[in-house]
Order: sequence, then structure tokens, then C-alpha cells
Amino acid sequence: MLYDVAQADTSPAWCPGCGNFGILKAFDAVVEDNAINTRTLVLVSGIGQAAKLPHYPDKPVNVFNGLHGRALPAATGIKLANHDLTVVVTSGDGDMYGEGGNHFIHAARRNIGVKAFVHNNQVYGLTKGQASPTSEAGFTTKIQTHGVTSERFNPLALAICEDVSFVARSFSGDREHLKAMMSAALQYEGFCLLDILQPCVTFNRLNTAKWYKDRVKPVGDAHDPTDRAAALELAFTWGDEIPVGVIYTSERPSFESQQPALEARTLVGSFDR
Amino acid sequence: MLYDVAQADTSPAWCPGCGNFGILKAFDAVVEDNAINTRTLVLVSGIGQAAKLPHYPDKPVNVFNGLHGRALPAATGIKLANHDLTVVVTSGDGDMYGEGGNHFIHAARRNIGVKAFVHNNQVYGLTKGQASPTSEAGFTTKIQTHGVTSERFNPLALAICEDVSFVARSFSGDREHLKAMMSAALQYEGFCLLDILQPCVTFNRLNTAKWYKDRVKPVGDAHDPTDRAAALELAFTWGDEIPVGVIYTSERPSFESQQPALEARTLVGSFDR
Amino acid sequence: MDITIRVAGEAGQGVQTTGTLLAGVCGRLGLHVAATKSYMSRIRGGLNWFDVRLGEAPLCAGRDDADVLVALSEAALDVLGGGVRDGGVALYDGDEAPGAATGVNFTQIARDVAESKVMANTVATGAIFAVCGYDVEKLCDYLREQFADKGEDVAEKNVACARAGAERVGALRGALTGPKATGAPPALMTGAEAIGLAAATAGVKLAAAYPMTPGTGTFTTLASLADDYGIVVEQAEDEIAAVNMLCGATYGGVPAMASTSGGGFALMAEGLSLAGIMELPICIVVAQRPGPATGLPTRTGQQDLQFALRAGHGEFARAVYAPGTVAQCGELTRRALQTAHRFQTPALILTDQFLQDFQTNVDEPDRTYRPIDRCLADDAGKGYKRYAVTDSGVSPRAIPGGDAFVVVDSDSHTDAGKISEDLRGHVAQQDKRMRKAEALADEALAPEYYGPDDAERLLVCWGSTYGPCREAVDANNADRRRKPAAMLHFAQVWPLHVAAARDALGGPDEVYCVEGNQTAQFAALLRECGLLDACALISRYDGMPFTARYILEAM
Amino acid sequence: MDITIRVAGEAGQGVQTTGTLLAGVCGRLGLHVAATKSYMSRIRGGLNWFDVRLGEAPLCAGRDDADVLVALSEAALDVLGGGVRDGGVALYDGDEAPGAATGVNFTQIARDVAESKVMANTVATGAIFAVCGYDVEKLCDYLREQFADKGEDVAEKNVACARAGAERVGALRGALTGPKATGAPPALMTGAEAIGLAAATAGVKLAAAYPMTPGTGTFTTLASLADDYGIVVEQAEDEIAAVNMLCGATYGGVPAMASTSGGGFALMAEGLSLAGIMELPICIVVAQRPGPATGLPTRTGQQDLQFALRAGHGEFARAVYAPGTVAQCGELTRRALQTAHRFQTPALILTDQFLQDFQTNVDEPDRTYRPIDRCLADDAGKGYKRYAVTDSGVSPRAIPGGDAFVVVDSDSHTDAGKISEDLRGHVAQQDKRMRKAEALADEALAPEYYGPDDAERLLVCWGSTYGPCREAVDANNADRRRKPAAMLHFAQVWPLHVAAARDALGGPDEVYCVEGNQTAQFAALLRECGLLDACALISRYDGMPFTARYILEAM
Ligand SMILES: Cc1ncc(C[n+]2csc(CCOP(=O)(O)OP(=O)(O)O)c2C)c(N)n1
Ligand SMILES: Cc1ncc(C[n+]2csc(CCOP(=O)(O)OP(=O)(O)O)c2C)c(N)n1
Ligand code: SF4
Ligand code: SF4
Ligand SMILES: [Mg+2]
Ligand SMILES: [Mg+2]
Repeated sequence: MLYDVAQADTSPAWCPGCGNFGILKAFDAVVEDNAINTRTLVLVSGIGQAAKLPHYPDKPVNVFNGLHGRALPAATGIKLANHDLTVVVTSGDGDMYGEGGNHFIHAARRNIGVKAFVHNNQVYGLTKGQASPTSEAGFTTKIQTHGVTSERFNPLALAICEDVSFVARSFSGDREHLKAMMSAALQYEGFCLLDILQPCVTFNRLNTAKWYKDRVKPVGDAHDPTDRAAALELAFTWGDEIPVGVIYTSERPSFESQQPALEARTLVGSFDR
Repeated sequence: MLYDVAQADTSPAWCPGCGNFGILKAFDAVVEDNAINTRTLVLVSGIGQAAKLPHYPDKPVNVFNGLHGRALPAATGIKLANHDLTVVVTSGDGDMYGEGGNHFIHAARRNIGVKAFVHNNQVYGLTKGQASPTSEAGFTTKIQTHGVTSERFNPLALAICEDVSFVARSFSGDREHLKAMMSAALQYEGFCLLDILQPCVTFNRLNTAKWYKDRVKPVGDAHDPTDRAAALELAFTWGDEIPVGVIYTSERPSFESQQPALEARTLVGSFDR
Repeated sequence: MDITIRVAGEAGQGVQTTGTLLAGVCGRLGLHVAATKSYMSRIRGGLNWFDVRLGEAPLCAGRDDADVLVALSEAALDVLGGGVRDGGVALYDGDEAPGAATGVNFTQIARDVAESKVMANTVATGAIFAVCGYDVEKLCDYLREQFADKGEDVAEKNVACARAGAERVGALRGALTGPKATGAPPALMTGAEAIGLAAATAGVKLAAAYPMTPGTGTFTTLASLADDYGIVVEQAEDEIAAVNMLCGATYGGVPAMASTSGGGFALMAEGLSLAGIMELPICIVVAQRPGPATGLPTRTGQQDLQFALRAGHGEFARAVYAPGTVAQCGELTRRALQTAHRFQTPALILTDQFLQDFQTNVDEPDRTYRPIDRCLADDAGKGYKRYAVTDSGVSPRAIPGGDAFVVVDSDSHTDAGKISEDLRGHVAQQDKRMRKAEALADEALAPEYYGPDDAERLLVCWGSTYGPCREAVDANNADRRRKPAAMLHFAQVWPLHVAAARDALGGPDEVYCVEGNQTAQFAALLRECGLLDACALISRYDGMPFTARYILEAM
Repeated sequence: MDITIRVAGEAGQGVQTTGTLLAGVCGRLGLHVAATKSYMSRIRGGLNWFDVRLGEAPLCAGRDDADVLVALSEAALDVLGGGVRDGGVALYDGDEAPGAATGVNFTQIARDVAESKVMANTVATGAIFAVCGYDVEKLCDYLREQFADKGEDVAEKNVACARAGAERVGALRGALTGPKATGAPPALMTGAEAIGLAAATAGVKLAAAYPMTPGTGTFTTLASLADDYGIVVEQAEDEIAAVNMLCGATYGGVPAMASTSGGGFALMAEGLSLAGIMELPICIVVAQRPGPATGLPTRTGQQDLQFALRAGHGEFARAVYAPGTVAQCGELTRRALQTAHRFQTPALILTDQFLQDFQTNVDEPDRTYRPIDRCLADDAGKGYKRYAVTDSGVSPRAIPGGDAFVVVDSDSHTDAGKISEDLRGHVAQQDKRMRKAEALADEALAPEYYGPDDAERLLVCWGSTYGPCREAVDANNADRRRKPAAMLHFAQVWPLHVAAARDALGGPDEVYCVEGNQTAQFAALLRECGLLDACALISRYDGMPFTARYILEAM
């Protein structure tokens, strides 16, 4: 006797009030406003609550919803197969910085033309609330019963250190800002990291929407995103104020633009020669 | 018919003139000079030419020569099992920053009390000369036939960003400096990164002993290793001058010192209760 | 005589809380309880259910249909309503219930009585008690006890809710006759908890894992026991780190364990091979779920048997246990750890979502710390050779920090652990290690035969299908028109106890292999081991657990 | 009539250069060549040897003993001297040779003649030519050709070195009679190269791998062909990245390949499962070496068969090829890629150090680009469903960038690729995918039978043991006193061609399974498939390849 649970499998599978909705809406708006050709858009993700986003946009898109932690290498393969595609990774902090940490380092080193939108809720949502690499020190969970002691992973700093094309932070609760950051990321050629602060209403009672709202502060016009030291200073700023905006940009050419085999055409375009 | 090749299996398995010899000698001297108790010393490594070091010290030591890329988690397990042991990881740049990149991030985040001595020859030695994560842009090999295009991985910067206890750089060709750095690392409680520039005479014709010698420059007394911005500036300095010395130090407590289960005794000491 | 109460609704609606409360109180009352969980891979919404089956004798499986359905959502009623058996009762958390269900607005009642939405689960439990003809005051006593440390106010509000729930079922009070309490052990435990507790009492000192359903339950249990037993619990950055931490910790001298599921285990394959050549007693709990890849992350299956048997490159000895009951989860965890240490080689515990979440009565578990024997050589000193060649293949094992230097290597090595390319030495070490496989085989657990000696039909099974198969045997044999049947259950799937297996398999005419996979992996293993030629297959790979009925119908 | 010249010495002394030169010129002269490599896991020192076997008929294996030993180090003489057959010649790179060897100071001669130490290898080759009675001028012609682009000076210095070498063997000139040239194809190729070239011509567009001996040879070959064939070659940060890059690239529409060895393959197991559920045609070369773990990184073995068959969690279809010859390396690489694309599922090529490095004559390889059929649906558009349920299990496959939106998922999914927890849909998709396994089985390669129809002894083998087994059959049958023997070689080990296998295995009385592992993994597979009960085993797991003599002695 197999019950027909399909009808209860409603979509999206997110909790009411979750910050992921704001990210999805911003994304839909960016696609709409910029008249992005969704036929050449591929959304890539790993596994987690955030990683389900590719299934939910308003308009149909191409989707590669892969393994936990492995969105970036898959996205790299896709971009290399067809660099005419716009490849956007949209996944969680555990996915990208935990299981996927090594790929994060090396995607940044390559400066592969993939846009990584990381839903950073500072927790593992789908597996029910363990700490993530970005959880605050002291954050307690059923595994971290005495609180996290490890240093918060600083993805912005790493990406800046490896000189990727674009590093920004935004907040799921500020639609306009988030749209602006997504749109900006889509303009750059190389690797783009957009770390998005995203409240998890179910498992993160510390970094709530209010907590973020009280702290986010747009970087001023005075900030020069090509100044690495200044960018790093912002990347380290986390406390009463959390800077959001474009933190760093670089002119470093993308990985794919330096591949001899891709000069004339895409790999997929050259298959039949 | 099985030829008895054992007698030709001489030790160490390094090329004459290899920078690894300098590292081994410095290590032996540090053990000797500091009268280190080798019974409580464990050398941990992955796989590579550098990773063979644990088999070669003058004095017998405990050795865990594990999988390629996995020295750090193994070392973490050893340190947690018995935090009275001195746990030194001595392995290659490919091992620690390539295959092992994710563990590097997270060992740094934990600030686990393990000393990582990385033989950074900017190449994969044992597998015959492919680029490593620290190879220079433009470095050509049989795989990177048009030269490396990825950004050199900056291990110092990452370790500084994650606020580990101790970050230093040295050069296999300067015995005294290297000894001083190793000895200093052994004084710290938390995670210690000692990145050691090491000429590979066989596969790296670019970063030769002379190349390094011409560039290494000890950080001056003026440098304050607790100043993160200054430390990062040094971490980014790579060109005509390459700073060597203690780049960064931090007071952050070690991982093991924050574990309730380890307060009274070691895990191994509490087994029989 | 048994009944099943199914509490169903969206994730986040209190399905789990209600089910746990109900199971808990019934266990306390001395009823035999078997609780199973069916849930989706989401945190809110969807459709989850929690079945509490109550009986007068031990229960070891769930049922397909239910006697009472407590629907907290409309979807629950739509999807599961048809599964209420004739004469059963369906309650719906609302005033107007669709169809044949009865509306009892638990949420509203809780608001009215206690100004609290969350106490709806207490209201529901009260209602269930009433429908099954149980004395709601017994539930009230239990609630007072449970909420003792939350203050009298909370406790009394819950009591009031329970009473209100019981009252509001009106005419349905006593509609069913719940089984009588027969003095079942009051403590309940899940498979995941039994593994965790056994590991803690056996002396696991490092639990390193990366969260992965349905393995996480064991990891969480170990975390909850960490303070009591002095365990370091570390969430690794990935499964590769976890397995290598285990290798490091066991080298360092303490038993260490990880829990994971298929995908995470796949990432551990290289580390397993490391433990093989280094001869380290690591222990991994592989809680299966349907694949490939992410598959159905919250459902059950038995698809990773063959993978577990061969995972890791190169050839080395391993032991693979597959507990069938919650009690076996505990026993075999201890055994796995002890075996790993005796033979200095990895041991796997193969379980699955069904058994991890399966909750049933257990004899008051022995929580005393009684560490296994690590089988260490205490006289190792100068000239110590970690891999001395012995007849048994087991070399005296020392740990670092003592008089002996302990040298271990992932490369082929000398008997002293030094890296070596001596081909003859390589063979000597390989032979030494593989001799342990023989010894392991001598120690293999014999499969358990359940049923009459003259059974004509045999259900062969392994792991978590124990319960449903056993019940199928009972049901089959209760029906005189059916040929007598028996069960042969393997709680150890590698190495196999060949002699006992051959013996048991030789008898019956009709042999069925019951497995939660599509390719009949255990049957293939039996063929490979020369134990069975052809057999009939009863397989299930839709993500749901076997039930006795499913098996009976397939026989 | 064949002779073996063994060039041996420390890593870095020119063993490889000398061997390659010798093999190259002999191939060019129309001799049948079989070159094998034995080396240590180090860059300098130790003891490596390079065997060049020359014959008048095709050769498909190496030999244990040698006719000529060219020792560049004392250790080479010590260890390998005993392996020179009676009447053979041993040359030593020095003035005074220990024991029965003859000193010819190649290095000094090169210094004297050409002021270059490195040309010692040319001197040695000249000496070998003279000892074997070959005309050194033919070597000189070859050298001129080889060094044409290095300038006349270099060429002529080499010529002078070759002549000097030939001269200095003195009385040993013509001590042996080398086989005559019989018009063998002049081009030589290794297994690793054959795989790489076949992949490039078949349309592999992304080669992503992490270096690992003995897989690296294929990766390097692909890098050397990258410019000619328009391939992106990327050294991944680890094997997990490599396999996931392949998944991405194949999704994107181009064939993609990785090469690795056991440990790296272990890390790919999860990604393999991903390709299984996503139905992506990835292709992985698994070049075996002895494990467990790091084991003997530069030696050969066949220990990862069972692991390759089951790697990855969950159940999905795969094809596993195991070429036996250099020619098969090329053919089966193409076939693996085509099969993967026809059935949209991963294909593995199981090879090993012996075959990767084995170098022999091949018919002038076809270097024209002739891409496989990617089997894409060209009419996919609106409403496209990536996983449409079909009778064959194969769904029309589109790639992103066209009219159709292509949605793939590692979770259980609908026919449109959307994440879904519909259990019925899950079963429908699982059944659909597994139907491909049946189709794959229908396409399986029949094993190759070699030998007389009335053979009484059968050598069953797979993969790289083809050559030694075939030679063993010939040698056995050449001896009238021995019972006639035949070989049954499986170049595809999964799925098996059951009918053909059953047929061939039914005949002979004595069946031997010849395998480079300890646990008889292929024999186990045959038992599992019901193809073979008991059989004798001829196994080798000391890291060295089988030879005909080894097999004959064990029969
Ligand atoms: C190899 C592997 N390990 C573990 C898991 C289980 N898992 C699924 S999602 C997840 C963490 C999700 O956290 P995050 O990426 O932050 O996403 P969120 O749910 O918070 O959006 C884990 C551990 C898995 N699917 N695969
Ligand atoms: C899983 C795995 N992948 C690949 C290898 C092959 N391998 C051995 S050492 C090595 C790289 C060594 O480079 P590095 O760590 O820099 O050490 P070096 O030899 O340069 O000292 C590689 C790729 C391996 N042993 N295991
Ligand atoms: S668990 Fe957290 S992150 Fe996931 S959907 Fe719910 S609120 Fe959002
Ligand atoms: S290959 Fe390079 S790193 Fe390795 S031993 Fe030789 S010189 Fe040293
Ligand atoms: Mg998260
Ligand atoms: Mg290196």
C-alpha cells in the first residue's frame, strides 16, 4: 500500500517567512527587469533548502541541481562546455563553504565565469539546524551543544584574497539592494561571489531578520572596490555593523577567456566541427 | 619470478639537491636543540615527496603517513584523541592546498593545535611536475601546456583571515631561519602554519634555489604580527621580495582547549576512566 | 490484538510531538509500542506521519493501514484517509471535517483552554486516549511528570488540554478498544539512539560526522551523551574529514565512530581503504536511504549493501553488521566496535531510515560505562613493530605516547610501518592482513532462524526487514491453509557464517529473498558465496518500509 | 623467436629515454615490439627498468627474464643480473663491471664523443644494436630523423655516440641474433596514449582530472592533443571536482572524461551515482594499481573490479570495459563513450599500470576527428521533459541553450526533472532508468575465445591479462604433452554477455581464472551471475604483471 503523497508535495518547500523567498523574488525580478534570456541561463545548485531555488523561478530556466557541496565544479563544467551560457550557482552556506569549501577556493583561483549567489543563513537548514561554517561563535545546536567555537568562515575575504572579479554582500530582506547586487554580478565576466544574508526562521533564532536589519549598512560611495586592503577591512567588519554592497572588483580575466580551445567557439559549438 | 627490489629502495627517496633535505635537517636540529620528547611527537603527512619526511628523521618518531590531502583531519583526530601529543603535519603544497584545501580552511577555523609545515615547492613533485595551487601564473607543464592561468593560492592570507594562532614563512635554504620558525611554531597552542619555500630541482625550473634566495627577505622588527592588516599586506607581497618570518600571531584559544570533554584529561587517558 | 494510531499533518504542525507524547505515555503504561516515522525532506508543509502501534505482545514493525487517523491537515485526510481500516476512526483538527472524519479542533481547544497553540498536541493525545478507551487520567499523570521541571502552570495547562481533548471526542469515546497493558518495558528507544548509547557505553570517545539524514539521529544522540560519557563530538567539514579524523583518533588510541548515509559513505570509501591498510578499528554507521545520489533523503531502503561490501580500493578485511531490531542496534554496535578492535580493521553498521527512526520498548538500557577491550599490547617498547607478521594476521597494537614508536602508513610498508617498495614485503603484509578475513569469518554471527523446523517456505532477509518478515511468518503460520514458513535473518552480512547459512538454506523448498532494493543484492551475495542458486524475490524500493502484509501478499 | 632487452638503473639515469629510443627505432625498422615499464614511486634513485621485447610476430606481453641487460647502476646488476638468461649479455655503464657483466662506460663515451652526459642513452642503444647484430647505421638514420629539428650538430653528435657504442662492445658484437624485421607497423603506442587519442578523436571536449599514477598518462596524452582537437584540459583541485566537472560538461552537451586510479576513483563514487540518476554520459578511466590506500603507486594489479562494479550508492546502470590490448584501449574507449551516450549513463574503462605503460606496434592510428553520436534529440522544445518515461528507458536528451529547458536533479524527480517526493513517480523513474541496464546487457561484448575448439583447459581472464594468457595458451599448445588450452577474455566486465559466456565456459573440464588480485573477484562475479561454480585460480598481487611463464607454471 503506497500512499499517494505527491499532492502534498507542495512547492516551494520552504517555511513561511523564510528569507529564501526574498531571494527568489529578487531573482525573478532581475530576470524580468534585465530581460534575461532564460534559454541560455542555467541555475546550478547543490543540496539544501537554498539549493532548491533553481526549481522555483517564475520563468522556466535550465537547472542542474547536483550533489551537496558540488555546485561549483558542476557549474565550471557547464561553463566550459558552453561559455555562452549564463551560469548562476544559487546554494547554501553549508553547501558552498562547508562540504564545497575546496571548490570554493579553486573556483575563486580560476576566476571561472560563474556567479555564486550564496544564501547565507548561518545554519544547516535542511538537516535541521546544525551549525554551518558561518555560524556565530557560541551558537548552540543539538550537535554544538556547548556552542560553536570555530572562527566564522569569511568567504568575502577569501574571494578577495584570490582576486576574483566581483565580491558583494546583500540581504534577503532588502529586495532593491539584492536586485542591484544580482544585476551587478551578472555584468562581470569572471567569478562573482554574492553572499546573501538570509534569515532562517526555523533554526536560526540568533541571526533573525531583525538582527540583520539592525546591522546591515550599505558601503558608502567613498569605498573603492578595487582597493584590496579597504575591501578586506569591510570583509572583516561584522558586528554592530555589517556592510552590504559591492565590496571588491577586479579586472582579472576569466578562466574561460584564457583557454585557447575556447577562442573561436564554445566547446559544444565545436563538437561537430 | 619476483625480483628483490628491496635493496634498491634507498632512503630518503628524494632527488639529490632537493630542498626537502634542508627541511629534514632543520627539523632534526629542532628536535635535538629543543630536546623534544619524540615519544610524544607524532608526524603526520599525506602523500607526495614532502609527505615522506616523517619516515626520515634522525630520531625515531611516531608516524601517521595517511592519504593524499588528508593529513589535517587525521592530525585533528590524533590531537583530539590525545592532546598531550605534539602533532606536526609535514606535507606538500598539493597535499595541503590542493586535494586538502577544504581541510585547510576548516583546520584554520577550528584553530586545532596542529603545526602544519608545508613544503611549498610550487609543483607536484611525486606525480612528475604538474602545476600545484601555488604555481606561478604562466608556469608550463605537460598538463598546463599553455601555462597556469589561475591565481596562486595564498595560504598565508587564508590562515590570517581565519585568525589562526601562528602564520609564518621560511625557506628550506636558510637552515637557521627555518629552525627558528619551526621552534616558534612549536611554542604556540593553536593552529600553526609554516609555509616553507622549497626548491624542487627536478620539476620546478622557475622557482629555483637561487630564485628564492634572491627574493626572500626577513620581515623587519618593525612588523607587528598581531596587526592583521599589516600581516595581510606581507602575505600579499610576492615578487622581487618575498617576506619570510613570523607574519601573524593570534591569541585565539585552540580548539582542544575549548572542549569540555578534554578539561580533566585526554580522551585516551579517560578511556578506562 | 494491536492498533495503529496515525498522526499526520504538515511538517511543523506537531506530528512528531504528538506521536512522541503518545508513544511515550503508552510505553510508560506498559503497552507494547512500535512507532514509525514517515516524513518529507522539508521543514514545513508537506505531509508527514507518525504511527504509534500498540499491542499486548512485542511489536517489531509498522502496519500499512491505521485504526485511528489524527489528521492535522486536509492533505493528511485526503492522502491517508483511505488507509483507515473499516471501523476505524478519523479525527480532524478543525470544526468541520471533510468526509467521514470527525472534527475536533485541537488547536482551537488548546487556545481556549491554555491560550497556547502548541498544546494542541496534548489535546490530540487526550482525544486519542479517549477514542481507544484509555483512562485519560493516566495521561494526565504522565504529563505532570513530563512537565515537572517546566512548572506547575505548564503541567496543569497540559492536563487541562488532555482532558478537554478526551471530552471533545464525544460519542467516539471508547469507539475502539486499545490493547491492554501487559507490562512491557516502559523505556522506548529508536534504532538511532540505541546505536548512539551503545557506542557511548562501549567507549567511543570521538564522534566525527557530517550531518546526513537518516544517519544524523545517531550523531545527535552521541552529542546528547557527550557530557555524560566524555566524548568529543565534532561536526566535520565533510565526510572525508570525518573518516580521516576517525583514522587519526583510533591511531591515537580511542574508539571513534561516524554516522552517515549512502552519499556521505561514498565519500568515505578512500578513508575506509586507509583504515584497511593501516589496520585501524574505525566504525561507521551507514544509514541507508533510496538513491542514487540525493534520491529520497528521508525515506528508507536497502540499496547500499553491495557498495558497503566492496567500498574502497584494494583488498582488505571488514565486518559489516546489519541489525534487525532496536535491541540488535545496541548489541551489534558494541560487537562492531569490539570486532574492529580485535581484528584491527574497519567495521560497518548498515541500517536505514526505517530502523533509525523505529521506536519501541527496550529493557531498561544499561547506561553504565563498560568500555570494550581495545586489545592493546601493553608491553610494546623499543624495537616495536606495528605490523609484525603473525599467524593470525593480527599484530600487537600499541598507541603513540608510550614507550613504543608507532609508525603507520598508507603506502605498502614494512612490518615496522616504514614506507617500502619491497614487493616481497608487500605480499607478506597483504597476506598478513587478509588472514584476518579468515578469522573474521570464523567469528561471523550465524543467521537467526525463526519459525517451525519443518517450514516449507523460507524468508531470507537482512537488516531492518527483520520485523516485517517475522510478523509475516507469524501471520502466515497462523493461517492453517498456508504452507508453514520461517525466516532466516542475517544480522551480519559480511563475512557470512557460511556453514550455518548453508544448513538453514538447504531445507525449505521455496526460498524468498526479502530486500529493500531492486537488484536483489543479498541474493547475489548468497549466489556468489555458493549458498543459494535461484530464489524468489520480494523487493521494495519505493522508499517505504516493508510490512508483514506486503510480504504476505508477495509470497 | 624473440629477445628481451632490459634497460635498468636509477630513476633519472636515462632508463626511460634509452628504452624509448630503442623501442622507437626497432618499431621503425619493422620489428614487432612490446615494451613494458617497471618503476618505483620516486623521481631519482631506486631501481627502474624498461623492457624492450622484439619479435618477428606480434607480441602482447613481457617476459620475466632478459636476453640483454643494460645496467646503468650497480643495484640494477645486483637485482636483475640473475634474470639474464643463459647465453645472454649484461652490459654495465662503467669501466669495470662486477661479475659476469661487461663494462661499457656509456657515460664516459658520451662525454668523450659528444661532451654530453645525456647522450649516454644513445651510446647504450648503439651498443645494444651491435650486441643484437643489428646494423647501427639504421639507428643512425633514425637519430638524424629524430633530431632533425634540433639542428645538425645535435643529430651528428648522437650519430657519433651510437657508432661509438656499437664499436665499444667489441667481441660482443653479434653475440645474439636479434629477430628479423617482418614489416610490423612502425608506429608504437601505449595503452594510456591509445585511450587518450581515441577519446580526442571521438569528441571528448573536456578532460578534467587530478594527477594520479598510472592514470596520468592518459591525462597527459589528452593535454598533448588539446590544441589539435580543441579540448579544454583542466587539472581539477581534487577528484571530486573532476567528476562533477564531467557531469556539468556532459549536461552542457560535450563528451567529457577523467582518468584516475583506485584512490581517486573512490572519491568519485558519489559523483558516479550522480551521473546515474541524472543520466549523464560521463566516462572515467580507472587505471588500477595495488592498494589498499596508497599501496604500491607505480605497480600493477586488478584489485578494483568489484569496487568499480558497485561504486556509488543507490542502483543505476553502468558499463565497465576492461581492454586487454593497446588496440582494445582505443576501440573500447570509443565504445565506452558511445555506449555512455546511447544509454545516458556512466561508462568506466578499467585498465592498470601494466597496460597504461605497455607500448607496442599499432596500425597507423586514425587521427581524423570522427565524433561519436551524442544521441541528442534535435526537436526538443516547449514542454520538453528530460526524463520522459519510455519503453527502452532512454529518454530524448536535449542540452541547454536550445529551445528546450533542460532540468536535471540529483533528487528523485518527475519526468520533467523537477525535484519530487512522489513515491510512485520515484518508482517510475527508477524502473525507467533500470530498463537501460537490460538494453546494456543486450549490447554487451561477447568474451573472446582464443584457442582450439577442443581445448580441455580454459584460462578465463579480463582486462590486461589478455596478453600473458594468450601467450600462455600458445606456449601450452606448442607442447604436445600438455592438454590443449584456450583463453576466454572478457573485454567488458559489466554487464556480461551471459549467453556467450555460458557457452564458452560450459566446454572445458579445467577452468582457471587468471586475475591480478587475491580474492578472485572476477570468479566471484561469474559465480554471482550463475556462470561458473568452482574454478582454479591463478592470481598475482605482488605488483608485477603476469607473464606467460607465470601462468604456465601455475596451471
Ligand atoms: C554528501 C552529503 N552529505 C550530507 C548531506 C546532507 N545535507 C543536505 S543539505 C545539508 C546542509 C544544508 O545546509 P546549507 O547548504 O547551509 O543549506 P540550507 O538548508 O541552510 O539552505 C546537508 C548536510 C548530503 N545531501 N550529501
Ligand atoms: C586521492 C589521490 N589523488 C592523487 C594522488 C596522486 N598524488 C600523489 S602525490 C600528489 C601530489 C604531490 O604534490 P605535493 O603535495 O605538492 O608534494 P610534492 O611531491 O611536490 O612534495 C598526487 C597528485 C593520490 N595519491 N591520491
Ligand atoms: S529551514 Fe530555515 S532556511 Fe530552510 S526553508 Fe525553513 S526558514 Fe528557510
Ligand atoms: S621531485 Fe622535486 S620535490 Fe621531489 S624529491 Fe625531487 S627535487 Fe625534491
Ligand atoms: Mg544554510
Ligand atoms: Mg609540491
